[in-house]
Amino acid sequence: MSDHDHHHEEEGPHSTFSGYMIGFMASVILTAIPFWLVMGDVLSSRNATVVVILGFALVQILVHMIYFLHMNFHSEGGWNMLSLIFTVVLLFITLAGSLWVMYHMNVNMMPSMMTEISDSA
Amino acid sequence: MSGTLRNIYITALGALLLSGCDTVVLSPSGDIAAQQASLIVWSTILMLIIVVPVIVLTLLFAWRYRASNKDATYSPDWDHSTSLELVIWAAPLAIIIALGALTWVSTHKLDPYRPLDRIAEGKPVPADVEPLIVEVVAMDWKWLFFYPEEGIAVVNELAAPVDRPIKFKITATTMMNSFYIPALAGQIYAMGGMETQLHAVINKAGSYEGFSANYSGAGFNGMRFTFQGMSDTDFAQWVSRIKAQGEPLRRDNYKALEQPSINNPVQYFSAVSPGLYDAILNRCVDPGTLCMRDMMQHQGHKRSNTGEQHHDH
Amino acid sequence: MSELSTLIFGRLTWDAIPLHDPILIATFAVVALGGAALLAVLTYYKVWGYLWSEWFTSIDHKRIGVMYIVLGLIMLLRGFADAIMMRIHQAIAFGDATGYLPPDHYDQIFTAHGVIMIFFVAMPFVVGLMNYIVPLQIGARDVAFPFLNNLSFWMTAAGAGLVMVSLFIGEFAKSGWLAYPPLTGIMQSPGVGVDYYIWSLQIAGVGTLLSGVNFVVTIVKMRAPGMNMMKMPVFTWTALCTNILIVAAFPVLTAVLVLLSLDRYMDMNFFTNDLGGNAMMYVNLIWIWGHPEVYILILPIFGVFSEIVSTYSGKRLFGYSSMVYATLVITILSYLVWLHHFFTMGSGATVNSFFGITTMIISIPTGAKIFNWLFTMYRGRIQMDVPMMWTLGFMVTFVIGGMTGVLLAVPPADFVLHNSLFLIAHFHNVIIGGVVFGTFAAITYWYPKVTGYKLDPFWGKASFWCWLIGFYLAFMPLYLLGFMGVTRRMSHFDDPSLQIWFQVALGGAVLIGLGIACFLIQLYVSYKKRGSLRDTSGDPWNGRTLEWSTSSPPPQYNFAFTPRVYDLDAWWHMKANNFKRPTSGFLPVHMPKNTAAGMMISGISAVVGFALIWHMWLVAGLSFAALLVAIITHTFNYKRDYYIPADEVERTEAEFDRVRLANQQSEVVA
Amino acid sequence: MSHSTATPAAGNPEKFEFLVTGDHHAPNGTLLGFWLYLMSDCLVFAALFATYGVLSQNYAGGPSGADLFDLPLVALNTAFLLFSSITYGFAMLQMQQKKLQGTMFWLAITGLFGLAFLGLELYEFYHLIHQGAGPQRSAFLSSFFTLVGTHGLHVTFGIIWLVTLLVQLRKYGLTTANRRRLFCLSMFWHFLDVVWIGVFTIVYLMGSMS
Repeated sequence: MSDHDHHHEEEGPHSTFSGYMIGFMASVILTAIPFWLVMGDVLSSRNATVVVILGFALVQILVHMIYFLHMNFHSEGGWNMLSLIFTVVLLFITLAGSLWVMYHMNVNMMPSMMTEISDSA
Repeated sequence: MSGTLRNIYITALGALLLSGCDTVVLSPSGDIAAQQASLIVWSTILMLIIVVPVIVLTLLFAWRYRASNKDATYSPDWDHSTSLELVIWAAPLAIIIALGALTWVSTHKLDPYRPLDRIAEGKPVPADVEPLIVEVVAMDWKWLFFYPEEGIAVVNELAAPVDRPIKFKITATTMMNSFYIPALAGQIYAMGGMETQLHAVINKAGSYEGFSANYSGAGFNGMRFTFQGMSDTDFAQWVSRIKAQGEPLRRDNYKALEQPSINNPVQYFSAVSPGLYDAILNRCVDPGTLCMRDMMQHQGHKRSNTGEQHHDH
Repeated sequence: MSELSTLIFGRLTWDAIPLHDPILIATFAVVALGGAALLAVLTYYKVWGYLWSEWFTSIDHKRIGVMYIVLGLIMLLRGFADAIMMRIHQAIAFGDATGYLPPDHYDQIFTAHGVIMIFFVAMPFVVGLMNYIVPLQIGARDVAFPFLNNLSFWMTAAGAGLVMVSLFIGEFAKSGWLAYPPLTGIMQSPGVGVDYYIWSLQIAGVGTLLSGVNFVVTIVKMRAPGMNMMKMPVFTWTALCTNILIVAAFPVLTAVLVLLSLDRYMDMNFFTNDLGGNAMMYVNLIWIWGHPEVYILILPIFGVFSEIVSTYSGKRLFGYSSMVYATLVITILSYLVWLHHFFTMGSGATVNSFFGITTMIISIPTGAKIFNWLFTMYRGRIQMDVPMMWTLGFMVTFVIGGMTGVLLAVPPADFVLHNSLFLIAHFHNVIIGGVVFGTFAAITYWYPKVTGYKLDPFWGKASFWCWLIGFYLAFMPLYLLGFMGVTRRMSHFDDPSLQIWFQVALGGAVLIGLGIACFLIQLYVSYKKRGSLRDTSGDPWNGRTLEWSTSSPPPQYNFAFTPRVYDLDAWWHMKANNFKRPTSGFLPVHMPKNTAAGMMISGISAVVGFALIWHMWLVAGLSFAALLVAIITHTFNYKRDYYIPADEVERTEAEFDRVRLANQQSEVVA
Repeated sequence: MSHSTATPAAGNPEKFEFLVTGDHHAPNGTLLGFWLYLMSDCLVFAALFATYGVLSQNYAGGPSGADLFDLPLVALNTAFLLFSSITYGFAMLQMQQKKLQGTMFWLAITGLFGLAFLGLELYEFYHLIHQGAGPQRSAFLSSFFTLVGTHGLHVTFGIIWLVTLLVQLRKYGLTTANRRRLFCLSMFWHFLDVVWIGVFTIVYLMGSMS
């Protein structure tokens, strides 16, 4: 997108009809399958279902990022992508960190409940 | 320069610390706290290896390269030296590696949840000695201690025999407090509906201060108690004295005790209705309330494997 | 009370005015009289119009920067008043003496002290410095979003205003500065104190967040041509990292305060003891914000010291690139250490040691920075001016604070030192020794740039020595008391042997008070002597970065021509290569227009906050609607800029040249 | 090192062009700024997701997700949001072709889908509260209502913004400023989709599994 150096007017990414349609069709499919998996109780293992639907969510987020939010490595001189990567890292730290910390605290501090949970597991 | 004055001050401070008349944190009477104190001293020494040169060099350079000193070399464009940069990053790194190793080991060794394996340096816990169990409840604003084996309870007074490991199980009624006896061991938080643990041992008979270290509202200041290290016979006497002097603690008079109070005097309870501590921990002292322990089982639907659920998120 | 008046006034009644507390009444009287006197003076000299059009509605980053610093100074006086009241109270409340503050009031004071000092003193100082300096250092005419900048300032001011109001209407939180539940739950704190806490931080937090976005974009987008990332001045680098931290950390504060408000206002169960709530989650989340916050405060100050050391040593900064990498490493690592604030809460040994070790790792880049300053001084020509004295004071003090900080990062050591006065001494050691010393250094360093005259060095030195000695007297005893097992937030002591240390600490606090007084005197004396302290060159310290290439104070548009950058020390390089100021060819300058919308929106936000604090649902609803209308109306304003005509630019530049050259000649003659 | 250019040989000063003569306009930062705002918003949601993750098993004896969630309803709601995304895309395509009417038409459709989404969500909330499963019932429900409600609140503000923008488009046409605003709202709208993917996967689908 080198042309926005030339005329000041044109800002933001250029989008195409086919781009939007690909994104839309992909996200419809990527939404439908997880719903089907859960509502139809397709996979016998709960854990497998969780992993699969999380995978679908991840792919769908990527699809949205690319086709709807027009993410690439060039927009705004790469700063958009850099800030996104930084945010994802922090997202991971916040989520994984909180869950890790709080899980340990719960294990340590709610012994009565945790025994039952580990019994049943 | 500011340095001279400060050096005098630091020396004075150091002398005070060493004399250690009342720096209980650095000269405690329990083995756990003693290990923590020596950890403080060693970490400080490790860090001083780098801190002292920095302070000295700061003052030295400031003096040596003052503008009025025309003898000193002046190289206005000198701004890089790879070998120096290596030292600059490597020296703190080395210290931190040493300190990190020390931290990893000591954190695991001095984990409050870990049962003791020694009662003092070179003195392992005798095989036949079971730890004394004390159940601690931080209340608004007083401490309630249950001795389940002795069947007694005490408010704002704690005692334990010397050289016998103690296992504290700690919870709270409402506020978050921190259970801390500096002479015995480090602190740990007391929180409602949760149970923390602390393993410690007292090595010297005497009377020590215990308190809440975490601010918990209006009566926080008065949440203090005495902790007494006693010989076995004194401890037995203390228990029988409580049994003789106290009244029984039942669920009904517990409700009265639960009312907030400030600077609560010491109270003795000769007997305790069974399961009271567990009921406090599970927040079901009031008859008819569902215990937290049971809430997990009584979900509105049938779930076979709660455990798996928990690990998923 | 009738239903209507409840709807309008909520729980606000005449009882909310603390008539029972003589200290507060006296304070109120002083504030009211002082305020009335100030208003009268302003009216007498007819400066309202000037203040309104040149300052309050200004969207010039320089004016906004100054207003931030002034806000910080005013709040410093309030925060320090709280501090000295605590010190006096603790120095006398022994044995039978209960001290002069009722416990209820004392608990509010230590909470207010912490909140004010962090949010309304340190933050405005840091943001104000960045506001003034960053656009000048990168050769820009303003920030990326000038209106947002004005709005950010007024939102911060509105938050500060709410805290001040809590002094006289109702109460402030009695919970400690981070307001841990369950103590701050509605059952345990039914009053308005916690609500004041929540809403003042939320409103100020919006301002801070907007200003963070603003500065990241400014630094990323608006650098002068030629200034690539590795030619950016260190202060700008640290400002960039700080603002990234702001954008990434403040949302978590916003979220966690929302959750606490939902617990309080809608009886939800996030942090309650019952129905599945978990108070530890609050502690966890607030420290995910809280730890980066510490670095938000200290990073720009590291930048300040880098500029000062290099300027006053007459030398390039040693190890520029390792300085930059150190800053980046600190930025990332500051997100990986939050648990060290609650080692004692009972997480396992593995979790504790992980966070302990990550904390220690931060000290490596920080150590590298200290060494870099050290070797910048090495083989320099150090002018021992006041900013350099602050810097030396900082370097010596900060390493001690850093050391005690690393000590606290060792979990078993933290078990015995957490919540003790040792901890208090540690963070005052880094915040006073770092942020405060740095702010004073920065103010002294850039003062001629802002006002056109230097600060009087005598009173500056007096202030420095008072602060330095005062700091050691006030906080070294606290380290010692920490070793004696004395905890924070105590309002009364039984052990008389401790009293002497509190008295020493009080002496230190009084000395710090003298330091503040000296600083205020310095401002006054310098103003009086501004004729002889005048800086006509725009470059009084033989500076190195672009801000010194403008006149003092800089013209509204900063640079008549955008500079081109070839070297890290751009201005130094320009001077070394016989830079000549142009005298012709000026063009009209495109500038943003002033607006009152920022004040308006923030004012209404403060009303929304106040109404919510007092449960005035009707007022809250109406003012919230008004807020939306005000924002939407503002978006309909499409004409936000104007041009400064070329001949005006030419006149301004010519005048600067005339004064500068005339003065140079007179110096040569003399 | 950067200082290699610093000091040319004395006596022979290198010629440097120190000033940008002519008009220098810094590039506009609105889109980057708005993107950064979205990133910070993302972290608000991160905190809410983390809270939900920690508290999602704390039913306190009350109903769980499997008892409450109505997946067909959620699927319908997801469809509304997906449709609103593609219609916003159409609006952007119309904007690129400088067609004001078309842009406004598709924007209005987007707004209607947004309203349908909100209506359904409010219906769900009303239904849950009616069943005694309100946000006060348990920590799980508190975190559920807050997470989903915060997303809904964003959609609400998106709709208010959309309406404002429609008025502005009508009044001022597809000016540079308005096109920039359309871009920003587009990012906002698609960002809300991304958050919703997280919500329906982690909250609804994973919560409904038995």
